[in-house]
Amino acid sequence: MGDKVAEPERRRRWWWIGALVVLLLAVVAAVILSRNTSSPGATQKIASAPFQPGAPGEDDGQWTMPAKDYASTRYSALNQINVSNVGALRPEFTFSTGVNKGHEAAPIVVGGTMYIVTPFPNQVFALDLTRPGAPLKWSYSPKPKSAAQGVACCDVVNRGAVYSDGKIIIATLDGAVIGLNAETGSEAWRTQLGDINRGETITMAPLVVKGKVLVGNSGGEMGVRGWLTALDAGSGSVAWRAYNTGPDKDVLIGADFKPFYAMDRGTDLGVKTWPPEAWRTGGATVWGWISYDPELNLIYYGTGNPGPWNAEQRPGDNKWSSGIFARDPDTGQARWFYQISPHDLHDYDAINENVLLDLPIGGKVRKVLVRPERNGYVYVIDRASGQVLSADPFVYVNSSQGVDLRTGRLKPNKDKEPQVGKVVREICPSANGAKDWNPSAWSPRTRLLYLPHVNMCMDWQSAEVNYIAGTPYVGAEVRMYGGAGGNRGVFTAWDPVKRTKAWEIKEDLPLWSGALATGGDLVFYGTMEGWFKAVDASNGRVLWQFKTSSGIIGQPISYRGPDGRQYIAILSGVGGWAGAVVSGNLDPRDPTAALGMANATQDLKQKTTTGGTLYVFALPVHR
Amino acid sequence: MSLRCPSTGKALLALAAVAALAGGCDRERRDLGASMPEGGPQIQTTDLTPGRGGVLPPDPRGQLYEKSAYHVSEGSRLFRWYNCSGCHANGGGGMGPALIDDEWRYGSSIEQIYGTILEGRPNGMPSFRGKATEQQIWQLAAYVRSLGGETPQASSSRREAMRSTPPRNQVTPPKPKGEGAPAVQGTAR
Amino acid sequence: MTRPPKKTTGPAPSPRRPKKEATPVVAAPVIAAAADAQLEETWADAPGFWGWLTTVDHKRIARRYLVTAFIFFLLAGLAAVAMRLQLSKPENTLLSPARYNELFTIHGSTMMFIFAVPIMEAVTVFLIPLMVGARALAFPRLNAYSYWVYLAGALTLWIGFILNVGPDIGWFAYTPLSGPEYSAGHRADIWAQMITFTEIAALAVAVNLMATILKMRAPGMTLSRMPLFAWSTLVTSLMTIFALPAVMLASSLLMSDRLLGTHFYNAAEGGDHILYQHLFWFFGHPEVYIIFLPGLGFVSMITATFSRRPVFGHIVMVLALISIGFLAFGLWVHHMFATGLPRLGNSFYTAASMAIALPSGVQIFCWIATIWSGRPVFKTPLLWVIGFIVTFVIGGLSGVMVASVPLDLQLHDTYFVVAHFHYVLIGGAVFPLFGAFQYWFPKFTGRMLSETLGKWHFWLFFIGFNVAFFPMHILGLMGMPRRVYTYPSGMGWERYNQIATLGGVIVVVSVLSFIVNVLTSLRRGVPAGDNPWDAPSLEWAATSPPAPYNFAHTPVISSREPLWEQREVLPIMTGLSTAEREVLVTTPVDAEPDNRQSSPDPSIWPFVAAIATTMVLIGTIFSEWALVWGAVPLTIAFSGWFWPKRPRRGAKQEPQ
Amino acid sequence: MKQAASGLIALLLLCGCSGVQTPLDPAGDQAASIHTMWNVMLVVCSFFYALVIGGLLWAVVRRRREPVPEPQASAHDPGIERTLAVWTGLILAGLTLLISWSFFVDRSLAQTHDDQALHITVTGYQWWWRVEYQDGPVNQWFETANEIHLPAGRTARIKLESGDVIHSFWAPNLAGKMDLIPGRHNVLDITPRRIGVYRSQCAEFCGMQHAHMALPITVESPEAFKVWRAHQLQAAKAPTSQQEAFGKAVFETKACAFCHKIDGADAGGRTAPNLTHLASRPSLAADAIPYSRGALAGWISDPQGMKPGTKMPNVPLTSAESSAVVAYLDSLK
Repeated sequence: MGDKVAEPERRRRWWWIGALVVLLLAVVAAVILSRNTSSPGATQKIASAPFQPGAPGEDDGQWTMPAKDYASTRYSALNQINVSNVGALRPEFTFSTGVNKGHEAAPIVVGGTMYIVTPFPNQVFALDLTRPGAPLKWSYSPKPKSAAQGVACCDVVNRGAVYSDGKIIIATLDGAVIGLNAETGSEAWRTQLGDINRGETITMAPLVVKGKVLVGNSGGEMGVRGWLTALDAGSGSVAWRAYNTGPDKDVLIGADFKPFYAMDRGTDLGVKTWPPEAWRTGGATVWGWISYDPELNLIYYGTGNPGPWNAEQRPGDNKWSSGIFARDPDTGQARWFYQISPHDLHDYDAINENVLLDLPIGGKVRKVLVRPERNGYVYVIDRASGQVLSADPFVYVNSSQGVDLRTGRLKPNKDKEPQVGKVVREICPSANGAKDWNPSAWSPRTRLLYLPHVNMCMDWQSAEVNYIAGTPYVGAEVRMYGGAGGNRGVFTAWDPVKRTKAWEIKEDLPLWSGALATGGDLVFYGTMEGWFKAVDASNGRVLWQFKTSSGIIGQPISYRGPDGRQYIAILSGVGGWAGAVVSGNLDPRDPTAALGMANATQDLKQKTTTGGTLYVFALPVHR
Repeated sequence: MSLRCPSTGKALLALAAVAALAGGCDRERRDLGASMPEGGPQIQTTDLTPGRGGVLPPDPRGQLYEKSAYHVSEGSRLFRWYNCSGCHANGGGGMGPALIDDEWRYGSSIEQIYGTILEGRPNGMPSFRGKATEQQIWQLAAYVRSLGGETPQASSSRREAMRSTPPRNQVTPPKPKGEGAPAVQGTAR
Repeated sequence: MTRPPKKTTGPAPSPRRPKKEATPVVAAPVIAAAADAQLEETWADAPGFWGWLTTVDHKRIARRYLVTAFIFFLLAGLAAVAMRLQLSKPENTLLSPARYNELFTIHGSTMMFIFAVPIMEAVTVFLIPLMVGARALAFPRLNAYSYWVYLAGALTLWIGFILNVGPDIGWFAYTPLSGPEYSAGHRADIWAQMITFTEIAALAVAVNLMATILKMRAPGMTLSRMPLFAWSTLVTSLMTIFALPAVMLASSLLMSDRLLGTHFYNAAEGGDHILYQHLFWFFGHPEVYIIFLPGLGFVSMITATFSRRPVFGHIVMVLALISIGFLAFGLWVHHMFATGLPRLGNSFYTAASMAIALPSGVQIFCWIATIWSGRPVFKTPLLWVIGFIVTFVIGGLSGVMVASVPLDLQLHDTYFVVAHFHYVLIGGAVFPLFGAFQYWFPKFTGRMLSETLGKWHFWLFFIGFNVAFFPMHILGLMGMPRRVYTYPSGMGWERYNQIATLGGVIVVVSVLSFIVNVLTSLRRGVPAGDNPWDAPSLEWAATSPPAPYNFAHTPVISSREPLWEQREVLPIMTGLSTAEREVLVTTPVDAEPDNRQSSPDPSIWPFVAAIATTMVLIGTIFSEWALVWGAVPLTIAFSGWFWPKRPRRGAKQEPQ
Repeated sequence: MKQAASGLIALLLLCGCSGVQTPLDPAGDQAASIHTMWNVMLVVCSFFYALVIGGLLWAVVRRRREPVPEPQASAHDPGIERTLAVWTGLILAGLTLLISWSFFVDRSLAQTHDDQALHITVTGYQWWWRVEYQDGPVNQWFETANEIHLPAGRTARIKLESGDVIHSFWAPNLAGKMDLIPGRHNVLDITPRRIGVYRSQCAEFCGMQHAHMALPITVESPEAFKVWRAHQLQAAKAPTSQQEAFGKAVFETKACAFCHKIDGADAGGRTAPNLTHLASRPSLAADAIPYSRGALAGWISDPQGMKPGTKMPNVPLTSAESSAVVAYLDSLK
């Protein structure tokens, strides 16, 4: 078909081909679009999460612990606010805490009272929900030592109180745990656990299980030796304490300790996998989330990063850092342990939430623990034996090359291994992890796990560091920046059964707030600019949003008020590690400020100011 | 960009007329462990002095440490060794406040910075009394002053590690000499 | 043994523009005294200090170079004595470590950059135009500019030292010690700018000499008839042009690392410290050959004159010089055997380093053969040549020893290497240099140096040198590392260090005797006449000291030893104008007269350009903006320098 | 002139053959093979030097009594040209011998690999050496400073790193030197044979106290090495006397703990030598002063006086505190 074909003839042929192509494209587009909207059967009900009331009626409308329930689902069955009427949501009342630091707490609602805890100086406010405008019922100020602010690595935060038979239990920054009488706010007991001169602080929300208050310390960046302590809820006396490094007797490892993988078996691994004496300042702190399975009578919690960040100063697997412990809450004896990041190179603390679900895997329903991990994988682990059933990346990961399910070991990526005196570039995810402490929410209706997380990478240079008690023991200079696509935050709906991403919303700033799923098929989260958003749980369309006074890093909750109406509450007040540039008034010209976060949030100072306000939303009364 | 060592710079330029260059340039003087009058400087954290007068004269050693490139570079080494960089990073701040901006809660004169390092501050600054020696605290204070752009850069501001603080010529124009927090300035204002 | 002074006969009539194939005119009519007076007036400098500032006469500038370089040689020598006194006994506290590090840095930097290269260039700048029969250098103003820039560089270093701002990082200034983290302040910057100053000057002179040798040789002086001195200068200049840019690049990149925050030598950000070492030593080794190759030229001329016969194997000597020139660029990594470079690669450099022993061995043979087959006249210059052979060969052989990789891993950075390079540099360059002073002093000043003082100077220097530096071989073999400001007692090093210090004192005495010899001879020395040694080369045809225009009439050459071939009358060529400064340009290979070139007049602009260059270079130590604003004075100075010359107003006189 | 030349060669031969820091007294395989190379080099170079000096003397003495003739043109002299050819051949032969010998010695040095080699990492800092033994499981690794112990007969593979500027690790009795360059990872193999204490010194200019940056290397029998190694693994001995306890308290509360590390005490500094077994070391301050209690007291009271420019400051201690610290450190055998 040489070029002798006449000019018009050739032009006409081109017309045919063009038309055909367009038609083809139309068909393909139709197919893609259709697949996306097929909502995964909103209502087919299979056994929803255990010990979790399914129907709205059964939900007690309370929010007695930050994770809503022992399974850490953060799901409220209330559905008065739903996809259709959420547009009308408006603030019912607000309350200013008077503190300008990072508000990471979850409000607690018990009976007709809401309890909130502020960042340092950790004041507790009880609001009387039965009266209009929820006036202050009582307030309690624990007066923690102000020097504790000097050893709090990532803003002087507190992640909330917990309620247990008549008492509100909080932890203070200077390492004390206090039980308050819920009605009067008087101090029932106060136990000092941490020592700020060794760099210890407490920022986590305690959890009460079978009358025992479980709380851990934080200070992985200060060379602290991590532990989890159980106190008697009534008297505050220490029941048991399990360290996360050191000899087996300190770690409460005994006869019935049966880890699934060979790498975690052995005696005194807490000493053998460290250079001599290094385990005494080895980190592995506990500052994240604890879950409890009453049937198996096991608590699950994660351990923090090994210290110091410069891995060359601590060769070996550094047991029991960056892993998940399963323990008997009564005696503290360990049942199993799985190390997520042996010899962690990039500060991936393994303290994120453990969502306990029963999921159909391999043809039968298995008791699993779903863990969206900082190293970028969503782990689905059999919570009875500790076996890793799957580990799939939910962000771009190049710091490791996947998990070898046979040995359970994370396969590191050699050329992303930091060295002293060398800048290693573009390590993804960054040190704060693909998703940090801010907890995800599970909806039994859509059977999706909603992850508020970040999309950031970093350059890293290790350096020698002196251990001086009470001063930072990091040994690395980091410079973080937005990952591929430039958006630093992502809100992802993840299907743990299909192990794929259902949908996602790209956010400009990193997402540092918790998530809330409700029976009305809505999911709530906040952005670091201060937008509080409600999105459709099935397809992620933003249905409603409200601009609060400061960036949101708190945990949204939902409760049924004394008047029977459904309320949504959130604490707004920028801070935490991601908001340190604003809450600490840092200078972003130094990219290594705030352990590298300043370089990724250079624009945050123009987008939000500090603040501290509780916002409670509800639908307008029926007209 | 002023010539940092004006007397020597001009002198070197007028090579033909080699005048007697007395005094030289103490930018480089290294008095190793030289015996300095013991005891730290007088420290005053506030500008408010009831009644007249009361403005402290600057301690002469402050000038000596601040202007000496050797002491400022020793100060930058100690800033890393004593884990100051853990809280203040490379001047941008972290747990501790930023040092390269012009907000000084407890004063920006070298005597006040010496006092902050020696005594610590209530909101988390540890006290180094008895830990760091006197000369070391002077060196640290001189380095913090140079971080804040209050004194000429000892040498290029590039660090062996990541280029954390931009090199001198990319720093935005010198910060306005705002009042900031109480700063006891030696010279009468 | 003085010969009747040779009268150059007057100009012979010849056509205005000599044709391509102008045959040398044999007849030598009577001098036209008027022409000489005219030439005198054309080539004269302005009187007094202004004349001193604006002169472009290569002889005055060369004398200035000689005196300045020699003063800094004395200063660096005093630094060496101070170091020797500090090392005379273990755990000595005469000098503090900081002061000692400054001293050994300034001793090394001055000897290498401010004494050795410039003084060799000074002697060659004085002699080359005379030796090739030219009236002036190819670029006289560039020569003046090079002196002032050189002076500025020397003063930068020494004023820095006096003001306690001097560098203390060694003459090699390895990073990261010289980098921004470990060298606070401006000590390393001053060293780096001194490099830039002295290397600009050295490059300027090298370009000048090459152009003069290749384009301005007297007619008939074909390449094969060119004296060995000119060959060694040609090869040296070629090496200078290829080697010096490497160190200027190394020091400029160091400056930008220190002041602009670049990362050329920052291993953390992807730079490499070995890059600095490669750049430095790619220049470093050719530099030491640049220093002692002119020395080989001096030795060849002196040996020929005092053996009363031309040097044996002229072709072999020229080939040896050229092969040294090329080989010098192939072996710099032998300075870096201990840095962990690939082992096999190192062995190639062992072979290259040892291969240089072949051409030097051949040259040594030819000099000995010349003395053997000639009738040696034991004047002081020949003593220096013999001292050179005895000393330089030891240095060469210890060089072969450290060229071997395994042996160098034991001897590198020890006093064995200190002994090696002093034997090669003092033996290879300073011995011939003193011989050259003794030999060419009459030509420079018109008076003879005293032979007795000369012999005292030689023997004291020879003994003092060997007493000072031979024990260092042993110190090196006993494990004493270089650049240590003190050493522990009980290592057995004390005895040899004391001997070395004693040797140093003897050397000082010998140098003093040389100074006395020079100062007394300047006033009361025997008047030398044109050719006191009855030497063969052309410079002895000019008067002592030579007239500003060197030769009234450009001589015509027909053999390699012109003054020995035409003993009575030297044929000359006429045609150069006497009313204007003109030089003859000849073809590079056959030296056929090609055309006449007007030679630039004296002018103040080279001095002004040097001041502008100094302002830029010193300014960049303190702020990078000096590079920008410094361009203004530079432009003014250089445009003034190259402003086209207005033709002389008076009638253009018909050239004789 | 002739006697002077031969005298020089003789001096070269008899120089200090025994010594703790000399390549001429090899106590290890690597140093031994280099020593043979030295002897070969010396012989060949002396031979050539003798020829040159002989030729020179002959040329100088030969016609010195004859009258000075007129300078003649360059006569063509076949005899000398033939000698030149011989001389060139001699040089070529000599060079070929030396080059090939050097190549083979270097190849043997580069090839020593021994799978059960001792793994040591030496890190150079401005003006002291950190030595880390990294064999066996991680909790069997330990760190010491300014001293190395090696079992005779077993190859030690020493990784060389630098913490700041370029240094050079050189133990002449055992092996050639190798630089420690930031950003590069050099390795040096040492196979000691003869038991004894040798001295290694930094051979690359590294700043103000380059002169006082050495470390003693103790080569001992494998059994003695095992005992030493087990002892090093133990934490520091608890103070026995009251003064030692006070010394430990002063050490932990004053500036000492900021930079120094003692396993077993509350001191975790890493940017200065580990002092856990200080009293068992033969010398102080990178072999600047031999170890004794008095020397330790002198060093602690005025380090800037003994080693001006060192990074250790003059820590103001009362005499009671100072003697208590000395007592405590002296107890850390």
